Amino acid sequence: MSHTFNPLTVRHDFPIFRNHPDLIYFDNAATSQRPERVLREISDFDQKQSASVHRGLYELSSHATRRYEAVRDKVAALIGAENGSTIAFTKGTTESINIVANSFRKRLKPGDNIVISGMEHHANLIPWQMICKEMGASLRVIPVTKEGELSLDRLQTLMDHKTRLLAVTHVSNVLGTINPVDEIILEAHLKQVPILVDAAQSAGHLAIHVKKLGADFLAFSAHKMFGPFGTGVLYANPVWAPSLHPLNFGGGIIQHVDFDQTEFLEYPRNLEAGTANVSGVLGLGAAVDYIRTLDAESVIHHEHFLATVFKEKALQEGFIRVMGNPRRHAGIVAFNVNGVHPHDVASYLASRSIAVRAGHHCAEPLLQYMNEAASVRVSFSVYNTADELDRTIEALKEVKKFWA
Amino acid sequence: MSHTFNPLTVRHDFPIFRNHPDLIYFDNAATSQRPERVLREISDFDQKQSASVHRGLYELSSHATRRYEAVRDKVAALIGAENGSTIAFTKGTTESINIVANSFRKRLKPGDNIVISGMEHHANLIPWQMICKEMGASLRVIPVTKEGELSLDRLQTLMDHKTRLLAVTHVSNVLGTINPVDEIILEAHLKQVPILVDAAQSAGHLAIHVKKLGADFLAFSAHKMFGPFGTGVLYANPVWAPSLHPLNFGGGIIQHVDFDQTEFLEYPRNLEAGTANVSGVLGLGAAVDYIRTLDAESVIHHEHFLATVFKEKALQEGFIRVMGNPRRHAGIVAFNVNGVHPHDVASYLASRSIAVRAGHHCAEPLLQYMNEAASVRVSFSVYNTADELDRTIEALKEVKKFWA
Amino acid sequence: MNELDKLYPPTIREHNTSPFHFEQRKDRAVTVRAYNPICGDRFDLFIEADTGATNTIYFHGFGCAISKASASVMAKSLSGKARAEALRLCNNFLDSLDSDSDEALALPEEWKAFQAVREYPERRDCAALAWAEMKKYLESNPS
Amino acid sequence: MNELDKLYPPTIREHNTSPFHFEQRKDRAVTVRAYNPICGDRFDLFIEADTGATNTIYFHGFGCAISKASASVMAKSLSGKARAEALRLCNNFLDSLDSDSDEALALPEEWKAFQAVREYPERRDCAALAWAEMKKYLESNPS
Ligand SMILES: Cc1ncc(COP(=O)(O)O)c(C=O)c1O
Ligand SMILES: Cc1ncc(COP(=O)(O)O)c(C=O)c1O
Repeated sequence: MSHTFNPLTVRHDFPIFRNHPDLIYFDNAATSQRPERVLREISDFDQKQSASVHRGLYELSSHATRRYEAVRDKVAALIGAENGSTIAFTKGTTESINIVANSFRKRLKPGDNIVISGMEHHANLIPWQMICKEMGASLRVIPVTKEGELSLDRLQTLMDHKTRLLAVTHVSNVLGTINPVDEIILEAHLKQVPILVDAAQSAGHLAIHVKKLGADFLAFSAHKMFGPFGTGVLYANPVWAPSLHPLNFGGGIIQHVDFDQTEFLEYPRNLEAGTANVSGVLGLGAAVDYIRTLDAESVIHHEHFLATVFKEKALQEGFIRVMGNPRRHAGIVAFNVNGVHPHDVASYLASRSIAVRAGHHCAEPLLQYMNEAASVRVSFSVYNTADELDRTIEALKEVKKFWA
Repeated sequence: MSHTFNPLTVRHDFPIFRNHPDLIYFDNAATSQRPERVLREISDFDQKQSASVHRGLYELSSHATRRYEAVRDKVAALIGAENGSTIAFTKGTTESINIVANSFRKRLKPGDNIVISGMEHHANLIPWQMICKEMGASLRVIPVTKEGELSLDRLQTLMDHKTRLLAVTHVSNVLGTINPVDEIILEAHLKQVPILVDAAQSAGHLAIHVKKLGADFLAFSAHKMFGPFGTGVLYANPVWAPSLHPLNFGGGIIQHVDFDQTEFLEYPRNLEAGTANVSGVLGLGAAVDYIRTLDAESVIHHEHFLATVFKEKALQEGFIRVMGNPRRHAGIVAFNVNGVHPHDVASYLASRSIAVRAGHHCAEPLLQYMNEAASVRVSFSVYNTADELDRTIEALKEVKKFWA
Repeated sequence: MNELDKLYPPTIREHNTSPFHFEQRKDRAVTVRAYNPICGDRFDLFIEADTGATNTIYFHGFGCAISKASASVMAKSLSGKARAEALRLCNNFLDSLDSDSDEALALPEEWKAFQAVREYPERRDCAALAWAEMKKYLESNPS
Repeated sequence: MNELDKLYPPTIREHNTSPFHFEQRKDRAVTVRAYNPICGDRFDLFIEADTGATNTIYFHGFGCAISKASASVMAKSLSGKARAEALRLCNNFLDSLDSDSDEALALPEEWKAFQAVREYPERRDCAALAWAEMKKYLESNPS
C-alpha cells in the first residue's frame, strides 16, 4: 500500500467481517457494508428514542425532530452545500432523480431536449426517457469512447437553446470512470442549462464540493456510503429549489388544505410527504460522521490503487478482458473471463467467499455499446485489501481451468 | 380488563419501555413502538447478512433475496391476500396511495370523478385532488355526520358511471371510526367502481381479509404496526395489478432498455425501482410475525376498551369535549380541554411523560367540519393499560387547573 | 410543576389571558395572516398606519398560550414604532429565541418570558409565529 | 471444488460445451425469445412444425452454463413430442426445480443435473429460462 491508510484497521469497524472473517466483499457499488457506529445509532434510536418527527410536542418526538433536522446540516457540510435547507431526504438516488425529472416534465415542450450520457445507470436514464417521450422532447446522449470516457467534444453540439437539463453521473457504476463534472458544469452553465449530477458512486468515495462545482442538483443514496437502505439525498441549489414539486402528495408537506385546493410548504419539506424515515436519516447522519473520520484523499487513493492493481494483474493473466480503460477512475472494474459466462464466474467466486456482481449492472445501453451482454464487476471500499485481490486472481485462474 | 389479553406482558416485548419505564405512549396512530423481535431482525441482518437483493449470485445476496421475497407471502397471509405477488413494497402508505393515484391519472377524462370521504388523512386526499385538478375531473366527498360516521346514504348518488375510483379509510386517524368497508366495497362494485382502502390505522389492529372484503387496492405502513420506518405495502387485486404503473423509474423494474424505449417488468416488481430497503422489509416481516403471536380479536377489543373507558372518564370531568361518537371505533380518541389550546395540553401531558399528539392530525378538512382548529389525540396500542388512562385523566385535571 | 412554570412564566400566562390589542380590525388596517400549518394556529395581524410615520398593531385569532402571548407582546412592543425600528425589533426578538448566549440579560423584561422555548424547540415556532410574519411584511413594505 | 461439481454436474458441462440443436433457424421456424433481464441471458427458441403433429426444437443465443444446458436439454426433451405432451414436460421440469420432495428419483436422467439449483435459488431462473418461455408459448398455442 502506498500510503498511510490502513484497511485492516478500518475493517474492524464493520461487524459483518466479525461474522464472516473470510468474506471478500467486492460488491460495494451495489451496497456498502455498515460500520458499528451506524448500526448503533439506528438501534439506539429504535430502542430508546423512537418517535415520529415534526408533529409531536413530547420530548421523544422533539428530540427526534432536532436530530433529524441536524442531519441536513451534516450532509450539507459533507458535500459543501450552502446550508441544511438545500438537502431533501428521499428514499434513494432513484427517487431523488425521479423527483427532479417529474418536476421538469411540466417544463418540457415538444422539440425540447434533455442531454444525458451513454454511461448512465438506469436510474439516470429511464426517468428522462419517460418524460421526453410523454412531452415530445428528445433525449440526447453524450457518446462514450472505447476507453470508457465521455466524448466531451460532442457536448458543444449536443446542447442548444432547447436543452432543458443535463444529467450525468459523477462516477460510472460499471467502468469506474470519474467524469470531469466540473468542466461539464461550466459548459452547461455557459448555455444556461441546469445540471443534475448522479453522485451515487462518488458520495463517500470522493470529496464533493457542490458549491464550488456549481451543480444544480445532486443525488445519492445512504446505503452506498455506509448508511442504511431506504434513505437518500437530493441536493438542490437554492436558485433551482423552487422549481421542484412533490412526487408524492400527503401529510407533512402542506401549508393549508381543503377539498378544493392545497398550498404546499417550501423545499425541502414539500418533497417529504408521509412519515419520515427517522431511523434511516439518523443512520445517514452517522454514516456521514463515519466518513469524516476517514481522510477523503486517502479513501479515493486506496480504491483507485486497488482498481489499478486488479486491472494490471487481470490483464497479465491473458484470459481476462477488462471493459474500458479510463484515465481517471475510482475503485470499480468490469471484466469478463474469456469463454465463461459472467454468472458462472460469479458463482465460482461465490464458492470462494468472494462477493462480486454479474450482469448488466443496470446500464444495459453501455454494455450493448461495449459489445458485452453482461460482465463481472468488482468494486472496492475502504475495508478491501491488496491481499484480497490476489485471492481473487487465483480464483479466476481456477474458474478458467474449471471451464477449460 | 374484560379479557385475557395482558398488556403488561406485551409491554415487556418493547425495549423502549425498559429505557423509559414511566413513559405513557399514546401516540400510536402516528407511529408505534417496535418490539425486540423486529429490532433484532433488523440488526441481525445488518450485522450478519447485509447485501442487496435480486442481483447478487453470492450467498449473502441470495439469502437476502429469499428472505425479502418471503415477506411478501407473510404479508399476504396476514391480510388474506391471494398470494405474495399481490404485495408491492413501498416506502409507506403515502407512497402506496400515490402510486395508485399516479396510475389512475392517465385513466381520467374531463368530467370524470373520484369519490373519497370527509375523514381522509391528507395522504388519501391530496393525491386524488391533484390528479382530478390536472385532468379536469372532480373530487366528490362522502360527508361525515356529527357523530363522526360516514353518511353512506349519500354514496348511491355520489357514485355514477363517471366515477373512476373510490378511496376510503378503514379507520379514521382522528375519530377512530371503523368504517364499514365491506358494505362500501359491495356498493362500489355494484357500480363497477374499483376501491382503495387506506389501512394505515387498521393493519395490525384489526383482522383484515382483503379477498373476502374484495378491496382492489389496500395501503398501509410498517411503522404503524410495530415495523420500521420507511417501509410500506401496496396490495393490488390481480385484476387491477396490470393497471398500475411505476411512480419511480430506475433499476430493477426493467425488462429491457435502450435509449429509445423501455419495457417494464410486471407488478409488483415494476413498482420497486431502485435498491430495495431490505432491512425495512425484513423488519416488516418480523412485525407481521409478531402480530401473529397476538390474538387479533383481543387486540382490537383491548384498544376499543381503552378508548371507550377514556371517553367515559373524560366526559365525566365536564371540561373535555370529545370529537365524534362513532358506534364502531378503534383505539383512537380526539378531544379538547375547554379553554386550553391543544398544544398547551400536550406540553403539559409531556411534562408528565404522557406522549400524545396535538394539531390537525393531517386531516384539516375533517377538523374544519367538526369546527375545531386543532385537537389533542390519544391513540392506543397493545402495551397501553387502563392505569395509564387514569394517570392521564388526572393530568388533564391538572391542566385545567393550571390554566384556570 | 416546575417545568411548566418555566415554559409558561407569569408574563405568558397573563398575556394569554388578557392579550394586548386583541381585537378584529380588518376594516381599518392592513391584514397579515400568521398561520402555522403544523398545529393550525392562525392569527390575523392588523397594521394600522398612525398619522405620523408609525403604526399601531392589533391582532386576533386562535393559538396556543405561547403563540398568543407572543403576538400580544409583539403588538405591545411594535405599536407606535416606525417601520425600520419595528423591523429591527422583530429581528432582535427572533434572534433571542435562537441565540445560545447570555445576551438575554439585555432583553426587554417581557421578552425574557419566551427564553424558555430555547429548551423546548418544539415550541419555538409558537413563539416566533407572529413576529416572523410581521418581519416578512415589514421587509417587503419598508415604508 | 465439491460445491461447483454439484452446481455444474457433467451433464450441464457437456450440454454447455456441445449443446443440442444449437443453431439459428429463424427463417424456418416460429421464434420465441427467452430473456432474463436480470443477467442479460438471451436465447431464441425455434419451434419447427414437423409433418405430423409434433415439433422439432432448436435454439440459439447467449447465456450462462446453466441456462444454456437447460435450453439444450429442453430442445432434446421436446423435439418430436406433440404439443400437449411437450407442455406436460415443461410443467414437470419446472416443478422439479421447486419441489422439495424426492420425486427427483423419477426424473429423466438428464433433468436430474438441474436439481442442484434448488440449493442455489439465485440460479433457479437460469435453469427455468427456456422452459418457462416455451410453456407460455405452448399454453397460448395449444395446437
Ligand atoms: C389514515 C392514514 N392514512 C395515511 C397515513 C400516512 O401514512 P405514512 O405517513 O406512513 O405514509 C396515515 C398516518 O400518517 C394515516 O393515519
Ligand atoms: C450511478 C448510479 N446511479 C443510481 C443508482 C441507483 O441508486 P439506488 O438504487 O440507491 O436508488 C446506482 C446504484 O444502484 C448507481 O450506481
